[in-house]
Amino acid sequence: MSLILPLLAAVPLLGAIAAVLAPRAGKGIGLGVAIVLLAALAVLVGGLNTPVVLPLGGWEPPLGIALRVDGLAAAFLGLAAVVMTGVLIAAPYRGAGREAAAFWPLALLLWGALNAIFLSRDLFNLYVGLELLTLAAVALAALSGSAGALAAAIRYMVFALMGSLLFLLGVALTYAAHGALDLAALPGRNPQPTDALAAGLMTAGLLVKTALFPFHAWLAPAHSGAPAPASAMLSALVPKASFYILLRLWFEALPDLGRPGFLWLMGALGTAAILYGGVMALRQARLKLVIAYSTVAQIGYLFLVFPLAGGGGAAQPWAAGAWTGVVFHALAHGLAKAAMFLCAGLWLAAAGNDRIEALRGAARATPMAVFAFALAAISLMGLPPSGGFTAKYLMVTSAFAAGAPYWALGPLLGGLLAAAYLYRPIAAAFAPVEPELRPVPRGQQAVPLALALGAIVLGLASAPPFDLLQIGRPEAAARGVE
Amino acid sequence: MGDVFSVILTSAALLFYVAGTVGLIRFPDTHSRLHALTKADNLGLGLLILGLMAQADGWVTLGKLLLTWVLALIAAGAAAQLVARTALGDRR
Amino acid sequence: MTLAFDLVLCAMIVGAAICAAVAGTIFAAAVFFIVYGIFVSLAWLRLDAFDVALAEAAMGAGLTGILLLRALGRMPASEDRPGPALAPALAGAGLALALGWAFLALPESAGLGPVVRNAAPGAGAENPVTAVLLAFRAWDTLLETIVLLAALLGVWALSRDEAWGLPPGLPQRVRPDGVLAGFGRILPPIGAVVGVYLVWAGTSRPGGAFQGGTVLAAVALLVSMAGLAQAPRVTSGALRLVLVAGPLVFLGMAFIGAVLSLWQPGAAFLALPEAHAKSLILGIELMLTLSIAVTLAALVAGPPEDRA
Amino acid sequence: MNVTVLGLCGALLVGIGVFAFLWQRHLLRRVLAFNVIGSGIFLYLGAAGARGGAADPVPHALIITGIVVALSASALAVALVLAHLHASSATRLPEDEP
Amino acid sequence: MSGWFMFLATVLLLSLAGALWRVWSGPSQADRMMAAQLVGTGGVGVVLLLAAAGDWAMIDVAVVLALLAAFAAVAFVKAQTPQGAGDPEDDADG
Repeated sequence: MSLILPLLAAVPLLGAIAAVLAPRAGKGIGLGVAIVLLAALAVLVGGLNTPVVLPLGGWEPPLGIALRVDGLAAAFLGLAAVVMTGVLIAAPYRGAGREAAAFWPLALLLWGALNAIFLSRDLFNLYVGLELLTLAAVALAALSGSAGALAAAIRYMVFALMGSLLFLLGVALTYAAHGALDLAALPGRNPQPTDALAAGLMTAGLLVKTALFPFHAWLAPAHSGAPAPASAMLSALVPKASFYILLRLWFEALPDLGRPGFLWLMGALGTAAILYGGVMALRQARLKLVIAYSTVAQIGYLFLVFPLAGGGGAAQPWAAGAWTGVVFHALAHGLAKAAMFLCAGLWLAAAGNDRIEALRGAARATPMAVFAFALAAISLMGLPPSGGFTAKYLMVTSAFAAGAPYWALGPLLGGLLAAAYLYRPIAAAFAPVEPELRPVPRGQQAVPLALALGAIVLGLASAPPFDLLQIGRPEAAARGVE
Repeated sequence: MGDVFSVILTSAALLFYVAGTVGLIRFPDTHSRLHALTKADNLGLGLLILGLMAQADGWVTLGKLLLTWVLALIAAGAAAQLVARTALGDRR
Repeated sequence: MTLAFDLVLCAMIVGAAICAAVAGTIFAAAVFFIVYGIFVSLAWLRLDAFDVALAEAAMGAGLTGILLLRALGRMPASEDRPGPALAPALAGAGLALALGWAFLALPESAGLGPVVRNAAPGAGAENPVTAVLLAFRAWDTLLETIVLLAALLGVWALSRDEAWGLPPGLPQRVRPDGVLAGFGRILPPIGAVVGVYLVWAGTSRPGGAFQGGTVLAAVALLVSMAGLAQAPRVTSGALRLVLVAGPLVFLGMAFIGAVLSLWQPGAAFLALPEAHAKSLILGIELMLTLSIAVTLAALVAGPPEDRA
Repeated sequence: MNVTVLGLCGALLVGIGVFAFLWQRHLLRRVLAFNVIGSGIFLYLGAAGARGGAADPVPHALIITGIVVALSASALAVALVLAHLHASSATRLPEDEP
Repeated sequence: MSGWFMFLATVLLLSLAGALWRVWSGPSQADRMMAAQLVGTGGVGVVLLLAAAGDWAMIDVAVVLALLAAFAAVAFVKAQTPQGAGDPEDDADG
């Protein structure tokens, strides 16, 4: 294990450096990184029984920084590895031109930032990881260089910088009050009156970065304006990183601060995001915007974890189900959303634009891609037998068990809205007309199909990931399982 | 002895600095203001450094004091010339 | 007396910040920001944070100022019409009040100062800040050099396709016998000496790779602005090797530790063998300095451009 | 006492920066405001670390890292703003155009 | 002695408010930039006085400030020429 964790943290960065040195070999380097990381993850997950902690440089916290892998970290590392592998296989950049020379190293840096965040237990280190993630993501959002993409990237950056600063402010206040940055040191801290302000600032910053309604304005233009492989990373993975930090913060470091009003507000904003994102997705004429607004809605589900499993509710029997359901949702959404954006990229290239009408007849021209899109849609709608279904089932039953059925409203209505806004592209694809699409090689359609199948498999074989998530699960969410 | 020397020279330095600032505020046009500024730079900082040399704790500090002066002289001189030329063509 | 100084200093800092926020033209705002940076580095001296004062003077006031001035030169002079002021003013005032209250409500000092000072000599650096940066929190520092690289890749990606492959920034024109060229000949040697000195001194005194690298970056920019040397093309392999040399050596050393840890109990990822820690830290710092200097210079110069 | 003055000054700078960040529309001015907020946070943290008499070196190291990160972000932001200016002749975001 | 230096540093710092006023009122860009130069040299002076009053280790900051103050002026001059890449002494850029 003393080698696996450094591999996970450093290999994407080494790959990015190699891709800077040899831009033409970008794809090969990326795939090499993917193979190493998938192998390392397999070894890690195979041998993971209890959380693994690695103090870097041999310096134990509070002096040094420790990396730690538990079930949650392993699940998100796995999600990043699977989605990034798919994206790197699908990305079409060749040669040493501007876009290729930027895409490969930036994509690998984005991966490195994600892994650094998923492994880190140190608040300031998380800040540095978030900034690395933001810079790589903004640069990828601007990659096409069009006026619209540049404006979207700038808007993204304005929000992200504000979010970073708020988070940093909270971190500074935490260090000033407790002399500690290590998450594990915070539950046993000596409570201070400034704790609520520090936690509020960190949370506000992370909410902006996660694009929770009403901080969502930057998301749709940035995700839809990026090239498809970049959109897949931005939508499937990047908001998950800041949400992951929120989970760590509220379920492990500072669970005692979760007042009912705050938890209720998070749930309410999450529900609002589900409804707002769904309605906006319904009103879009361009496929990439539909998928991007769907991300706004899907992010909302994640925040139901606060009222259902946070604060004093953590001791209740339903909390474990809600917590696991939300993590399942994050994983299933990541796989499904990456598949959808990759499909959208194929159709954009084949049709010349990404209007929904342009998809008419796509089922004949690109059957595998349409199948992949439909499978991903099943998971997003929460229909069985998908990861999305397992997630929603857990959330809805927890809501009823908690005696708060109104928290089930979001998932139920959100599923209907998802069905409505995803019906349009699927119906267009199955329209009985001659397609006006240029042919797409089957190899390219296979990648989104594999990702979408992953989202389904997550529902069919939910036991192994379920068991994985129990390893080192935060006490606040574990107490209810017994 | 060294302290008296320091007090006299640093006081004089402050006088030049203040004079430079007053000039910067009161003089009517860009070029005469530039003139005031260069005076303050060269003489104010020069006198200050001269005065502080008596307080230096060693040769390295003395060397760094001189280096600071040299840098300020070069920078002020060259920058003033360049800014003056830019001011000639300042249309905004 | 020191309290009077601090009060005046804070008044100047806040005054410069307010002026930078509300100045009528963006040019005035940028100049106020440069002035602000100078005052802030004085505040760091008052807090006995000499390393930070150096970093603020070199980066906050220096390079950020140059970055803004160069960007302004490319912008049309336009009126700044801000939005409605009420909500932003309330947000700003509310946050400032909350933070001010929190500062007064903080418990007695809760820092790690004594712990760091005890452990620093064993980490190979007498300057505790350098020990934190390159030993205890080396992972932060490594990621931070990668952040610089990510920003540069992002900046380069913004070039137009026609300009891709040219040197960073604009082609510079300078009269060979003019003041500008002369300036560019006198200052760089001095600046280079100062930059290298800051790195070399950094293990025991204030200074280090970031401060020294920033000074060297400013020197490189001056050489380029004075037209004395042409920057290499962004596709140049040598340039790219220099850009990544620091992080690569840092990561390489870290990995050697991880591999050694398989059979050597004291070794670990990012750990330096204690016997050679001092020389290794200096070596890593020198490589980092080189990469930081070139990356910062390229960042400020901007994406390659072909409009002469 | 002296340290408290500088800490409160940091808090005030954050407020001023947030005001400017939200109020200004010109993108370069927002980059500038971002930097004011950043240095305000650093000053706040540094002053908090200096309260015990001897200065705490950990915040100093964090702040140096933070300054480098802020400079990187500013450089990318400025390059984005210039590229946006060339592409659409605008110094603001589309929704902020008068 | 260190009390005297602190006093001088305070007065010197206070006098820089005049330079701030000039940055505010301009009117030309060169005026503003010159005033910033004065703050730069004044700042160097304040650092030296603080160093003399306290710890000479601060002097490195003065060296760096003096060095970079000059660079800011060059960047300004460059930025003022058309396209931001010329030489103000060149007739073509006048």
